[in-house]
Amino acid sequence: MKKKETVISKEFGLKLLSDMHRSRKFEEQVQKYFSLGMIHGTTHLGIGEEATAAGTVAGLEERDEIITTHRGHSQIVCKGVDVNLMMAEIFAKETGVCKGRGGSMHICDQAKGVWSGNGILGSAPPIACGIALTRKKKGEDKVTAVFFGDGSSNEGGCHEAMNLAAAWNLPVMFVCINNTYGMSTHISKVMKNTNISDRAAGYGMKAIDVDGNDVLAVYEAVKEARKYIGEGNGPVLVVEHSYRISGHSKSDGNLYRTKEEIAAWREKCPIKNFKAYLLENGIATEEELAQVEADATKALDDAVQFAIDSPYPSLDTVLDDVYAD
Amino acid sequence: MKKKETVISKEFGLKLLSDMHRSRKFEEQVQKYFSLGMIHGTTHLGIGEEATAAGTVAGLEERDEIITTHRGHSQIVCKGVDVNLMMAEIFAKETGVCKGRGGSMHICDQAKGVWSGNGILGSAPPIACGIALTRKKKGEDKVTAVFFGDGSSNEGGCHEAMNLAAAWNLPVMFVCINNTYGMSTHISKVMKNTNISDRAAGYGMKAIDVDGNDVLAVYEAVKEARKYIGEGNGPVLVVEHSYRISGHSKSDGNLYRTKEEIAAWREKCPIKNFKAYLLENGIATEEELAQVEADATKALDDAVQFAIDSPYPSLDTVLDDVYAD
Amino acid sequence: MGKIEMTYKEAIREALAEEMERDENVYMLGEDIGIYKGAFGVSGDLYDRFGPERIMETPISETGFMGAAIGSAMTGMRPIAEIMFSDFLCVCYDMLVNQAPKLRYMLGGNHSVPMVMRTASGGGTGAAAQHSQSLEALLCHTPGLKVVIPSTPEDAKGLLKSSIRDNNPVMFLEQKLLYNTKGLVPEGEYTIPLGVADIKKEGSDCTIVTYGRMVHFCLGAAEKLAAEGINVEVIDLRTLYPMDKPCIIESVKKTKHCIIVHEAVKTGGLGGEIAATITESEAFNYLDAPIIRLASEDVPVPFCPILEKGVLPDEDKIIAAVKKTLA
Amino acid sequence: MGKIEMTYKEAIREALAEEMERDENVYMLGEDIGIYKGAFGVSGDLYDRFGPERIMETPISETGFMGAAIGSAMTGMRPIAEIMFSDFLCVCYDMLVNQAPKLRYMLGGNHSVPMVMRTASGGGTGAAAQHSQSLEALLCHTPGLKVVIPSTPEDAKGLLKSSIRDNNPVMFLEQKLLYNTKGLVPEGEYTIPLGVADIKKEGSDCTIVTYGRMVHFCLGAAEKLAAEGINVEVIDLRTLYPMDKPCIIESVKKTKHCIIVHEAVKTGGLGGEIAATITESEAFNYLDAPIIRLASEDVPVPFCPILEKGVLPDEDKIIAAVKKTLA
Ligand SMILES: Cc1ncc(C[n+]2csc(CCOP(=O)(O)OP(=O)(O)O)c2C)c(N)n1
Ligand SMILES: Cc1ncc(C[n+]2csc(CCOP(=O)(O)OP(=O)(O)O)c2C)c(N)n1
Ligand SMILES: [Mg+2]
Ligand SMILES: [Mg+2]
Repeated sequence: MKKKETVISKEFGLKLLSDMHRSRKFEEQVQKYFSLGMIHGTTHLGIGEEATAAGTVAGLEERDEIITTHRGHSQIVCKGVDVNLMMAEIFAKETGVCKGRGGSMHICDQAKGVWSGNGILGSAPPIACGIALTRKKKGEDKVTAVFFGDGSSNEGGCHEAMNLAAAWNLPVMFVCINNTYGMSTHISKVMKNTNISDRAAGYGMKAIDVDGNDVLAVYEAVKEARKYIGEGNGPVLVVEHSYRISGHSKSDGNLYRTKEEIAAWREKCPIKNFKAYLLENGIATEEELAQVEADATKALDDAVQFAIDSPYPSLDTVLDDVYAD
Repeated sequence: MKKKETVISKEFGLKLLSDMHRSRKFEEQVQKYFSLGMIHGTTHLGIGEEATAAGTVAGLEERDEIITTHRGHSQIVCKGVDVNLMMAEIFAKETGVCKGRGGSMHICDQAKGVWSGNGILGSAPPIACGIALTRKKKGEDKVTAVFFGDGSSNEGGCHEAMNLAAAWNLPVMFVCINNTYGMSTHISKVMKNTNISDRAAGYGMKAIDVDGNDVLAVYEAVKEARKYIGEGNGPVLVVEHSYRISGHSKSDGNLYRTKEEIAAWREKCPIKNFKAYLLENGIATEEELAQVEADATKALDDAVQFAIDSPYPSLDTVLDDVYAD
Repeated sequence: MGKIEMTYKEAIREALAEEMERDENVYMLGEDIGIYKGAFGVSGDLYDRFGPERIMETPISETGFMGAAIGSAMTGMRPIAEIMFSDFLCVCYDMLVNQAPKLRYMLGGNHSVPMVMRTASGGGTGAAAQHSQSLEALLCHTPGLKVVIPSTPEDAKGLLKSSIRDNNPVMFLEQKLLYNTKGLVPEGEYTIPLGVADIKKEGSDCTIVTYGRMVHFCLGAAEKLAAEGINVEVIDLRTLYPMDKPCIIESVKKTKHCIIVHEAVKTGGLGGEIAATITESEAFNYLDAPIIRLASEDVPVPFCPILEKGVLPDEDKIIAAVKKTLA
Repeated sequence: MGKIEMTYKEAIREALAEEMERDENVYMLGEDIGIYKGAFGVSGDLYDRFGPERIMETPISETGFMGAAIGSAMTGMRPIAEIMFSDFLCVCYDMLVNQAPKLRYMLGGNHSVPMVMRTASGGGTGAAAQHSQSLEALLCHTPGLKVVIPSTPEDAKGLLKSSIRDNNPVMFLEQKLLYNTKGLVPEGEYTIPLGVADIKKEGSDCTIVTYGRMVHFCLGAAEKLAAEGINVEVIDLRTLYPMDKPCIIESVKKTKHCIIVHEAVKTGGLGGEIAATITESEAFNYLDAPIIRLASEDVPVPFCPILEKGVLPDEDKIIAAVKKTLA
């Protein structure tokens, strides 16, 4: 596991903290309005995994692109997509990024390089290869980062994408968020070798393991991977080890894990730890940290308000956009 | 690569030779009658790969089971399926192992532990896991060997099966016949790391590489893998390196490889080399070798005659067997 | 024999438990079907009762474990594979089209593939286009497969038991939104044969052919129509493949009118098959009006509940269609 | 503008070459489409002309490269992905059902997915059940996709060019057994719009709705019927999804009789959709006889040529069906 070493600027530190706070608040708002019955459908929260999102996106170049999973809110928040429009989407409103047609799992924003989440495990990695292929063909220096979970790594699509990306030397970063569970299933039940990064060698691919609760370590690992890919060396697999504090989805009874296990990981909260780091190293003050959190709270309160105030799409438009002209 | 070391009995040596001859003759007959227009459809010959078939089957226990590919004639011949009934199938006759419904790619014989070929690349490995699962559940000491090619190893199904077999500790032997081409495509074009056996570690699986043109080396490697699996250690990947002298199928113009390459591999003919070995080591005489070949020739001539003499299935029966009662 | 009330989900669970008790070769495999009890809670206490060898939790590898189910079915087991959402059938579709249903025939009838594939199908949950589809039409075009879709707890239990005992691959499409609906289920052992439709309500004016969740929409509409003196017959197909053609044909000959209702999008849906079955039979000559297909609009299932509900058939639309055909 | 004779395969190749010349964003990817020239030789000299960057040989990973095609289409390229046999669509079916056709809609219309998926479809080659299917019905139930199936070199070229220029995912089903058949193709640039059927033969007594290879069987039958004074109209749908309903409906209103012919197995095939389209339209009232669907028997395609041919529609069966409906 990588450990953070860098000395960072206040600006960068507060940016990472802000991203994590905004991610966390985003999830908490979704959780709240979901339980109030004001959000429809299902939703997959990644509370506890914010460092993977903030660190990964920070390690990429701004022009880089991402494609995510069923659990992608944080990554998309960190990529800078307007939280108002994201929240409106989750509230199924016309103002949402997908005009209310996609919901939680399909949030996208082309301008920000967010090619959406995907509800089918294992299907985003091949699509990521295609995005990267376009960039390679057009000679654009853009990396496509595709997120997927430990559980999803067992899908055939994941394998095909890794091999394809390696064989074609595509600028793809495979970012595996290993939170040790696929839904209720611990990795040790479904993989004889739970070291997911060991799979990379088979494809002739570089791999990096990193503590996914350490935002700076993630940032550095991704930055290193980004550099390697940018130099034309082909794809990299980055395995970020973290934990999902929240349940898998609304239907989760948490029967598969102990309260103690969850509590222990709560202690490793990436936000709490990063705040301590910023203070201990004199990078920022208590007041500054409080301000960042307050700003995040305000932004997400506003987002909810925006979402609530927005109109639902009209049924008259329902057949629009099935086909492009 | 493993090299042969064992001193073998005459009986065993002649058995291996016989299997290879019968395999080769089988293919040659199919080739001949195909070009005469007496065999319909398509067919994939594995001329040059006979040592992989004979050595693998010899290294298994007789009770073990196999499931093969589009290029499985030799493996099935070596497993002891009646060549008359196999040939009849390829001639589309009622007496064929599949009553003329399956043809070249679907030959099976439950009694001999042959669960058929499969025309869809990557789909046999998961099915093999299921056969092995039955054996494990029933406490039967039987290994399921599944054959697949270098090209097919890039299918998602292959990955899912390897991971599943490892996670569930299933008695599966993954036998990859690496003939360096998937149809016209050289492995170096489609894999950054062409060492297919390197993939096993990712699954926590043992792997063995072996010279697939050396029938004794194959035999030993498979025997070792069989022992390991039989002891309950889980699946093994055996990569057998060989070469397909024949074209991919009837449509092959051999544009993707040179005459020289083919000629060089003809020199490495597993039958020729094994004959030399048997003679050099005094295991068998010229006469004995000639007799084995003559017997094989006769058996396959008879098989063709049987096939030709057999009736076609009646159209009245065409709807039989779609459903079981 | 008495009847007891239980949910659709419980009825399915009872069928699973009874069949696993009856036959030690029956086992289940799928994602999160053990400790988690299945994404929709269908497994309930099965993991506690039968343990990890009979309730096998799989990696997220649908092709892998569906293939494993096929292999084990060929060799004497009777697997029940669960695919969490029917949309995910697409990631292991080769197993459903090229393998399970064809192996027996291609191999000359030498083996059979006795297995059940259970999955949760349909929308209405706000889960958007990749988690809400009704894909049955994509499963009813492959000879060798059977396809079952129960609409009540009683049917669910009886049909599932028959499916498990059937010697062929059977796709068992459970209706997500029915899982928690209740109904009366016979006490004790019973089965319902595959391939036999059920007339859920008799009537003389118009035949409604439907299945799955839509059965209840149609029954609701039928009740309202009855109040207006229009007496419709509601046929619940129950098994989609093979389809109970005589039942449909007899009914249409009687009522001379037919509408077809399904949740799947209209174009390419089973409505076509049902309509064609009628119009190529002698029932054609009895028809007094065009056959109306009422189905979801041709659009990926939208997330927004207003849109999702808006594209779906509902009681009002059914009533309107019946009136139109009778007009 | 003159016409020149070429094969179906050559016409496809011309379309590919012309569109790659015209638009540098167009490229091909698939297994063995380069040096090998494709399993059916469709690529011909394209690899020599356009090189490995435009004619991309892929690993045997249909999900992988189909997904890559989708991703690259979303970001501005216009990929043409080749799946060697249409049966193999099943191993990447998720991409065809849950991804390519849905991404645009789910993502609020923000992107389009302009791509073509070419594949060789149909039987008659003795390749048995996993290499011989006609799976179009499994593709015509997913809004967002278009499905095209040409029956002549002229149509193949014109439709393929339109497919490549279309801003949606288009499934282009080539007919294996037509690859080497010849026909006249207009010289120079032309396209044929998607969604428009072609009346391959006009007639007044009975409409035959068909597509793909069966068009030729129907035309053969039509000729023989004409000799007997029976004048059938043969509609070649050309695009299956969306379907040219007005063309079908007008024809049936004129001829008052209809048979439908396809190579795919009957149950669950597109015949149902076509029949239902007629019977829910005003054409219903014009019909003088039941609509007959003539299709392959419900069986996996058998290897033995006698069996394979035996389950397929042929001229005699078509003639018999026409006579039956006119009786
Ligand atoms: C093909 C497919 N199979 C199953 C599911 C259901 N499902 C959604 S999330 C999930 C668990 C995924 O685990 P992992 O990849 O580790 O990601 P995590 O949820 O832990 O972030 C499952 C099984 C799905 N969406 N798609
Ligand atoms: C899913 C699928 N994709 C493609 C094919 C077509 N195909 C048949 S054999 C073959 C090459 C296979 O190569 P390899 O696995 O190396 O086996 P080999 O032919 O060399 O024995 C291809 C592409 C197929 N049968 N199934
Ligand atoms: Mg996980
Ligand atoms: Mg090979």
